[in-house]
Amino acid sequence: MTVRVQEAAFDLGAEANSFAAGHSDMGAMVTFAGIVRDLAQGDLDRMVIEHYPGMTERALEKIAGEAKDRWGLGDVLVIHRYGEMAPGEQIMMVAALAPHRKDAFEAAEFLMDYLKSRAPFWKKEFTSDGADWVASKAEDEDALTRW
Amino acid sequence: MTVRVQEAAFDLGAEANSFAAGHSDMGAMVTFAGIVRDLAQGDLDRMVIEHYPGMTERALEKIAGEAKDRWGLGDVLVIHRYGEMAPGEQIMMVAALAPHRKDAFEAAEFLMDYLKSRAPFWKKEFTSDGADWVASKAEDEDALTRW
Amino acid sequence: MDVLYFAWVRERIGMPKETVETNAATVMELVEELRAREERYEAAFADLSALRVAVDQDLTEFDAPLKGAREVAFFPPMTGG
Amino acid sequence: MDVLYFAWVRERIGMPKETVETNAATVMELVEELRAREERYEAAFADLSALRVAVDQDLTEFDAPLKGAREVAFFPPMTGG
Repeated sequence: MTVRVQEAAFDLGAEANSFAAGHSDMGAMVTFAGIVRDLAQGDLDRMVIEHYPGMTERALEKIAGEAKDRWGLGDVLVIHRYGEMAPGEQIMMVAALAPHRKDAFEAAEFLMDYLKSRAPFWKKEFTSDGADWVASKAEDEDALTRW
Repeated sequence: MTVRVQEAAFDLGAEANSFAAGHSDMGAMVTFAGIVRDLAQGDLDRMVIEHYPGMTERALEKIAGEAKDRWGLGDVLVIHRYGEMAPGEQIMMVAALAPHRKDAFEAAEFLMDYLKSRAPFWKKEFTSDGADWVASKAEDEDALTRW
Repeated sequence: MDVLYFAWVRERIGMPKETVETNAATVMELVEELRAREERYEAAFADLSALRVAVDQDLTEFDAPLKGAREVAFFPPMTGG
Repeated sequence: MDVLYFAWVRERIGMPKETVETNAATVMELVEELRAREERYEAAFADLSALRVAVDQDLTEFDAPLKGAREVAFFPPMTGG
């Protein structure tokens, strides 16, 4: 189980490859990557992510551990960045290795749903109109009810 | 939209990275990789996958196109190998890029469910006890009913 | 008409492909013609619920018509992914 | 007790962290003490439904006790991922 909170960019492909290596009893790997999205095509200048050092790692490790136990994962990986990012840059990724595809998908969705509403990250978007904190969505909180 | 049916191994990480590049209007990428699984830890010698050239590409393109339209994907990728593979080797991958995570997850699961029961691939496992064709599972056919 | 066999169907019949002269109107009629030929065909087609069929590379049912078809393929349920 | 602020709560109050002398028994009592101090605290804590609180780095509720707590943090709902 690996949890990393970092300012630096990461290489999703290299991370996925090294995560998948050496688990020949696991038949399925699911990865999710969150990408800085420029909704209005060129309007977003940059995104800045603030987090709560200490609590962030704690929250992510708890979520990752729960997913590992609940779905019998061979391994689980969570990487989340903070600081300044440009449109198109990868913000974070999760990966889950399971014996079968259903478990790998469910575990990755669980990781994302909990990370989204329970890990202390806050996004601020800088556009030509100024800067705004991204508002949380009711549907993100609602997504937790299915687990 | 990219569909590739090939005998050669592929580099999941490199494929995922080049797939994700240059879609700054898409906030979410999900990948799935299927891996040759050695259930009895060391008992599986190799797996051989047979397919139906022509129909395979046709079936995968149909499935990928349906996923792209239904979930408004920015892009979709399907790679599936045939021929001989060792335990731990990657058999296939799908990737889906969508504006939001829910759509990316659903599209990837749809791709896998349909690919599993509708694309003409057949797996044969070679163990110390001999060779056996992998049996299809009723649950795989059942999985299609949710779409 | 080209008739293709895959996986254990191919192994039981002993070849991947053959060209068949037939006036069968449906897949089922073609299956009956093949079954009548030799023991190995009877063995391969013994349990149709364990088989799938494609006509011109599209999955279909055993009652599908064969009019105009160039290629029929028989195989077990798929196990890719 | 250390009190931490994040995101727009930090911006409204104008600092990321301060040390507070308090006998507040619950988070809510601490919030009332802070609100009474200055306009910027009142502004930050105006709508508690828009705020989340963590005590010693665990998410909790506003009626949570503060006995033994070393660190309390206030912030908006999270928006990671």
